[in-house]
Amino acid sequence: MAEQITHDRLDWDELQAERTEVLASWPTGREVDLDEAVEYHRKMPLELNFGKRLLQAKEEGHTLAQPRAGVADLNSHRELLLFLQNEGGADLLPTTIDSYTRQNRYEEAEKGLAESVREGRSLLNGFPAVNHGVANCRSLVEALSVPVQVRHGTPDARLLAEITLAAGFTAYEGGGISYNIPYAKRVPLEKSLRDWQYVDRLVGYYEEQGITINREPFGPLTGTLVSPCISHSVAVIEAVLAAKQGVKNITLGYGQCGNITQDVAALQTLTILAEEYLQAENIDDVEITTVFHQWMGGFPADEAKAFGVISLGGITAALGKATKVIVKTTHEALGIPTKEANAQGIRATKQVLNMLQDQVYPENPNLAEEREIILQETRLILDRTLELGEGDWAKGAVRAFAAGVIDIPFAPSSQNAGRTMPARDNQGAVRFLSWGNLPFTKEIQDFHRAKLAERGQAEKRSPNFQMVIDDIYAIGQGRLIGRPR
Amino acid sequence: MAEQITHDRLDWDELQAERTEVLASWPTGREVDLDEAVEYHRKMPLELNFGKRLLQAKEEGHTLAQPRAGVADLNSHRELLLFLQNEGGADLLPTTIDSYTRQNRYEEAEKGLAESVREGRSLLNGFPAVNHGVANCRSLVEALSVPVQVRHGTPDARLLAEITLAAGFTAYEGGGISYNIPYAKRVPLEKSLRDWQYVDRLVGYYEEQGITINREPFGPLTGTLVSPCISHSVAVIEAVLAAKQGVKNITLGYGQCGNITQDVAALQTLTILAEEYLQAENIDDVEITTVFHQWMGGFPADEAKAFGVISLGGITAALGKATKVIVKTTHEALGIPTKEANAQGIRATKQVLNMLQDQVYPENPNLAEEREIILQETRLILDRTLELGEGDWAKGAVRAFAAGVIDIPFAPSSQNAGRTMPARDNQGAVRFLSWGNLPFTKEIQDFHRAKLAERGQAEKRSPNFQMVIDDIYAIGQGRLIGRPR
Amino acid sequence: METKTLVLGVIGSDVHAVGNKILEISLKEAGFNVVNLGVLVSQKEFVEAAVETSADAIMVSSLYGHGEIDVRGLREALIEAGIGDILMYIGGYLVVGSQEWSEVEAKFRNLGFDRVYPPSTLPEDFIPTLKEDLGM
Amino acid sequence: METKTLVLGVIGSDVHAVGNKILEISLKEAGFNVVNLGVLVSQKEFVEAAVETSADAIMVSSLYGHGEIDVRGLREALIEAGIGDILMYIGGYLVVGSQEWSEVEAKFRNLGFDRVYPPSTLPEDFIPTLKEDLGM
Ligand code: B12
Ligand code: B12
Repeated sequence: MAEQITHDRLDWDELQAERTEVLASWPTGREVDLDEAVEYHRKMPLELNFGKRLLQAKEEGHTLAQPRAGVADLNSHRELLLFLQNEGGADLLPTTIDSYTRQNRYEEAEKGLAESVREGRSLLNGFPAVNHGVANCRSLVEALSVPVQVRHGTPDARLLAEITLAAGFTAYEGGGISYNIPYAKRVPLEKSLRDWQYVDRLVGYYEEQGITINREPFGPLTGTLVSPCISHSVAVIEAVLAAKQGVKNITLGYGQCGNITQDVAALQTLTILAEEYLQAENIDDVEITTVFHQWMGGFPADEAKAFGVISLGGITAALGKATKVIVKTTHEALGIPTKEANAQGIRATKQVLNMLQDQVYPENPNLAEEREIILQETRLILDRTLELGEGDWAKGAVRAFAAGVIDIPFAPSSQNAGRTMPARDNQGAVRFLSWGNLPFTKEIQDFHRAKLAERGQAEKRSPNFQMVIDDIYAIGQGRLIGRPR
Repeated sequence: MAEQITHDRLDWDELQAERTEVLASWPTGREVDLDEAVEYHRKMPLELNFGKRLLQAKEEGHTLAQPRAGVADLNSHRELLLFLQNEGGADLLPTTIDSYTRQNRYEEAEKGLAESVREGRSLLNGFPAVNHGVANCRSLVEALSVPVQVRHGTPDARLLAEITLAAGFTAYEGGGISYNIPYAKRVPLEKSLRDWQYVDRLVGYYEEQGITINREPFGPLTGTLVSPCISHSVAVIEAVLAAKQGVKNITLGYGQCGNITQDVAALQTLTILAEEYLQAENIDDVEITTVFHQWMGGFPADEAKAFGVISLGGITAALGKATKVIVKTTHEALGIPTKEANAQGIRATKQVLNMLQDQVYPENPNLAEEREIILQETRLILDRTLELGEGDWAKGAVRAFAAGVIDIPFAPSSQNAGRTMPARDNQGAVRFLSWGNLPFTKEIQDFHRAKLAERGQAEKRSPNFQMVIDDIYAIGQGRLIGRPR
Repeated sequence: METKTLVLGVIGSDVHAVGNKILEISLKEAGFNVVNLGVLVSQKEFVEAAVETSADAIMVSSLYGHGEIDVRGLREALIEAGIGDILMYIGGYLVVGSQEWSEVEAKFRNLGFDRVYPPSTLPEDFIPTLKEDLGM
Repeated sequence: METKTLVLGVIGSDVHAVGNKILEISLKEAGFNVVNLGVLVSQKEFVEAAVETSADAIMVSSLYGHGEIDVRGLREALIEAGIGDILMYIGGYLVVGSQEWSEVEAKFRNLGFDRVYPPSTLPEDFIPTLKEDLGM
C-alpha cells in the first residue's frame, strides 16, 4: 500500500464512488447533498467564515482565543457554545468530537448519546456530530455569531468531514499523521494519509466553488515534551499534502513547551518553513496562519496554579504573535471542564492577549539561535523525508515513520519508532536525550548533548530517563523543569 | 523648616528625648524596651529574618512572592497570615496596617478594633499594630515560619516602628516621600522626612547591634501610570536618606506599568541607580534588592481577568529577576480580599515564578534604549535635586518637590506640584503627556512628544487628557492602552 | 438653566485621589459647578463647604473601606447646619471586603444617603440620574 | 519471593499513552512482571492476556472519560473465563467531568474493581498497597 499512495491530487470524479460508500456507512450520511451544501455556505454571513476571520486577525496582528468544548446532547452543546461566546468572549468556537466517533464507533456513540440524554449529563467526552447529522449541526452553526471549527482526533474522518462541512462548519482540524500517530495504535499510516487526502480533496472542492474552508493539522501531537522540529515536520508535510488536494487556508499549530524563547522561535519558524516547502512544490496560493496551544501536558490540579499556566500560554501566544491560541481551563487536571471554568480560561487569556496586543517578543541572539536550530533540525527531517519518498511527500511520510526519521515521543501508534526521548535543558527548553534515528548532524547531536549535560551538571546527576519522568510531572507539580528535590 | 532638615545622621543620644515623647503618645509605647528587643531579635531563628531571606533569593536568582494582608483582630490576623503561608505558599508575609493608624488616629483605630471584635468581621482595612502593642505582635511573629514585614502608608510612622520592631518584625516599608505624597494631603515634606529619619535611625541602631532590619521605600507611589523615572528618583533618594541613618538592607520597589520591556528596564536600572548614588555618597555597605509590584492601578472586576493581570505581573517579575514580587488578588476590584482569594493570587504567581525561574528577559536594543531613557531621566531629576539641596539630599528633596522637579501624577498632597500628566504610548509604555517642571532635556521632551504623537496617529486623535482617562480605566476594562472604540 | 453646585470629596482618612480627579473633570464637563475638597475630608469640611457655597448636592466618595464608620452622623450634622434636606450621594468601596450589594445599599440609605453607588461606577452611569434628581 | 505478573492497559477508545508508559516503568522497577497492552485495549484483550499469562492482577487505566461505559461487564467476562477473583485495579479520569470522588469510587467498586484511584495518583501512592494486596 505504501507503494500506492502518492501526494498527487485525487481525481474528483473518481472519488465519487468512495464518497457514496462513505456516506452510506451511517444513516445520517444520506443528509449530505454537496450542491445544496455549497449553496448553504454561499448564503452564510461572511463573519462566520473561520479562515477569513483568521486572515483578518493576522493582518491586524491580533491573537484570537478559541476554547475546546463538546458535550453529547445537541441542546446542551448549543448552550455550551453560546455560553463560551457570550460569557467567555471566545473569538472562535470549537466543536470537540467524542472519542467513539473518533474511532468510527457510531453505534457506541449512539448509546452514549442516548444514555446522556436519559441521565441529563454527558457520558461522552464530546459531541457526536455524525450521529446528530447535517440538519442538527446546522441548527448549531446558525445559533452562533462567531466561526466554528470541528476539533477531534480521528484517523478516518471522512464521514465526519462530509457531514460537518455540509452543515456549515468552516474549519476542520486534523491530518493523516497528526490524527493517527498520537490517536491510534494500529491504523496504517498509508490508510490515514489517504483518508485525509479525501478530506482535503473535499475541502478543495469547496474551495473550487469559492467557499473557504480552513484546515488545521493538529500541532501538539502527544502534547508532552514534543520538540518543535518534530511537530513542525509533521505540520509542514500535512500542509503540503493538504495544499496538493486544493486546500488554500491552513493554520499550522504548535504546543507550548514552556521556554518562552523556544516557543516564540517555534511560532516564527512555523510559517517560514511552511512557505519554504510549499514554494518548493510551486504552491503559492495558500494562506498560512498559526495556532499556539497552551500547555498540552499534565496540568496542576489547583485552579489558581492552572490560571498561571494558562496565562503564561496566552502571554507567549501574544508575544509570539500567533494568529490564534487554543485555551486550556482550570479544570484541565480535574476532568472535562464546566462551561464556567471554560469561560474563565478564555477570559484570563483574553485579558493578557489584549494587554499585550501591541507588544512583541524582542528580537535577540538567543531567539535567532533557537530559530536556527529549529530550522536546521526540521529541514534535516523534511529533506530526508522527501528523499525517502523519492520526491513524493506521502510516500516520504510513510517511509520516514518506518525509518524513525520522524518519531513522536510517547505516541501510542505501532507505526511510530518510539526511539526518541525528550528532556528539558537547564532553561526549560525541550531537547533530546535520545534522538533515535532522527537524521541529525553531528553538530546538532552535540548541541543536544551539551544542553542536557549543562542541566545534568546543575542538578548533579547525569542526564537519564528519571529526568524525563520528572519533567513529565513538573508543570503539574508547579514547576517547569523536573529538578530533583 | 526646610532650612533645618539635613541628610546627616541623627545623633542617637539626642534622639532619646524624642523617643520618650513618641513612646508616651499611646499607652502601648510603654511596652518598648530597646535592649530587651535587641535580645529578642538575637534569639529569633535566622530564617525569620526578612533581609537575610531576600539576600539568599537574590543570590540564587529566585523571585519570592509576598501578599498584602491585614485585619483588625489579632487572632483573625494570625489565622490569615498562617493561611497565606500554608495554603498560599507565601515566601514572605506582610502585616498591612489600617488607615486610622496610618494617620496616627489610634483612638479611631481602637473603636474600629472593638467594633470589629464585637461584630466578628473587620471594620478596619488593616491591622492596628500600635493598639495591639508589642506582646501581642510578638505572638504573631512567633506563630509564623517565614519572615514578616510591616506594610502601611504612614507619614509619621515613628511609634509604629518602635512597637513593631520591638515585636520582632524584621522589615519595615515606607519612607518620608513615598509615605507622604501619595498618602497625605497636608503633611509638610520636611516633617515626614524627619520622622522617617527617626525610623531609619532606629533601624540603624538595630543594625549597630547586629540585627538586620530590611527597609523598603514604597515604590508604586500612587500606583497609577507612574513613570519609572519618578518612582526611581524617589526610591534612590529614600535609599540614600535611609543609608545615611545607618540602614544596611534596602529593597527598592517599582510598580508594574504593563509594557514588559519598560518594566524589565525599570527593574534593571533601579539597582544601577541606587548603587551609583550611594557610591557617590561613599556608602558601600548597603545591600540592595528589588521588589516588583503587580499592577497597582484599577483592576478588572472579573476574577478570571484579574488572574490574567496577576500572572502577567508575576511573569514580568520573574523575567526581570526582581528579588520579590508583591501579589495582587482577584478581589482587587471588589474590596479587601478573602484569605482564599489572597492565597489564590499567591499560588498563581508562584506557578509562573517557578516556571520561569531559569529564564530571563532577553537583552535587546529596545530594552537597552528603555534603560537608557530611564537612566537619563532619573539622573536629570536626581542631579537637579542634589543641586537644589546644595549637596544635601533631604533639603534637595524638599526643594525639588516645591519646584516640581519631582512631581508624582495623581498624588493628593499639596506638597506635590501636580503638573505632570502621564499617558501610554503606542506600545503601552508610560510616557509623559505633560512633564510639568521635570528637568528634562529638549531631546527627552521630544522623545515623549514623538512617542505620544505616534499613538495619536494610530488612534486618529491628538494626544490629550481623554487619553489619560482612557488609560486609567483601560486595564480594568480588559486592555492595557485606552484606545478609543 | 441655572448652574447647580456640587460639593465633592473623599471622606475620612481616605487618600484615593484618582477617582476623585476623574469625577471632578466629568462633572465639570457635564456642566456642574464643582467644589472639590479632594481627599482626607472631614464631615465638618463637607458641611461647611456645602453651607458656604449653597451647594445643591454633596457627593461623598469612600474607597478604603472605613466609609461605614466615617459617614455616621453626617446627615445629622447637615440637619444641624440647617441644610438637612440637601441631596447626598455616596460611591466607592463602601465597606471592608465585598458584601451583598443590597445590604450595603440599605445600610448607607439608612445613614442618610439618597443614592448609593457600587465600585466601578462610571461617570456616565450616574450623571443622568443626578441631573434628574436636581430637576435639570 | 515469586514474581507477580500484572496485566496493564488503557481501556476502550482511549489513547492516553504517557501515564501508561510511566506505570509500566515504575511497576517494573518495583519488581513486577509487567504485561503492558498499551492503549486502546478491549475487554477481550484484557481477559485473554490475563488468562494467557496467569496474571495476578489487572491494572486498568481510563483517562478520557468513557471509563464508565467501557468497563461494564469486564468482571463478568473474567468470571466467565474462570479467573473471576483476580485482583483488579482501576485509575485515571474515570468519568466525564469531575464528580464527587466517593460516588465515583463506589460506582467502580460496584463494577467489580478492588481498588479505585483518582487522577494524579503517583506510582508511590499505590504500589505499597498493591504489594500488600498480593501478599508480597
Ligand atoms: C490606586 C489604588 C491605591 C493607591 C491610591 C493612590 C492615590 N492617592 O490615589 C494607593 C496605592 C496609595 C492605595 C492605598 C490604599 N488602598 Co487602595 N486601591 C487602589 C486601586 C487599585 C485603584 C483605585 C483607583 O484609582 N481606581 C480608578 C478610579 C478611576 O476609580 P475609583 O477610585 O473606583 O472611582 C470611580 C468609582 O468608584 C466612582 N466613584 C467614586 N466615588 C464616587 C462617589 C459618588 C457619589 C459616585 C456616584 C461615584 C463614585 O466613580 C469613580 C470614577 O469612575 C483600588 C482597587 C481597584 N479599583 O482596582 C484599591 C483599593 C480601593 N484600595 C484599598 C485599600 C484597602 C487601600 C489601603 C488601605 C492599602 C491596603 N490595605 O492595601 C490604602 C489606603 C490608603 C488610605 N488611607 O486611603 C481597597 C479598599 C478595600 C475595601 N474597601 O474593601 C481597594 C479596593 C483594593 C483592595 N481590593 O483591597 N490604593
Ligand atoms: C496529554 C493529554 C492528551 C494527549 C494524549 C497523548 C497520548 N497519546 O498520550 C492528547 C492531546 C492526544 C489528548 C487527547 C484527548 N484527551 Co487528553 N489529556 C492529556 C492531559 C493534558 C495529560 C495526560 C497525561 O499524559 N498526564 C501525565 C501522566 C503521567 O498522568 P496520567 O495519565 O494521569 O497517569 C497517572 C495517574 O492517572 C495514574 N494512573 C493512570 N492509570 C492508572 C491505573 C491504575 C490502576 C492506577 C492505580 C493509577 C493509574 O498513574 C499515572 C502515573 O502517575 C490530561 C489532563 C491532565 N492530566 O492535565 C488530558 C485529559 C486526560 N484528556 C482528556 C480528554 C477528554 C481528551 C480528548 C477526548 C480530547 C478532548 N476532548 O479534549 C482526547 C481523547 C483521545 C482519546 N481517544 O483518548 C480529559 C479527560 C476528561 C475526563 N475524563 O473528564 C483530560 C483530563 C483533560 C480535560 N480536563 O478535559 N490528551
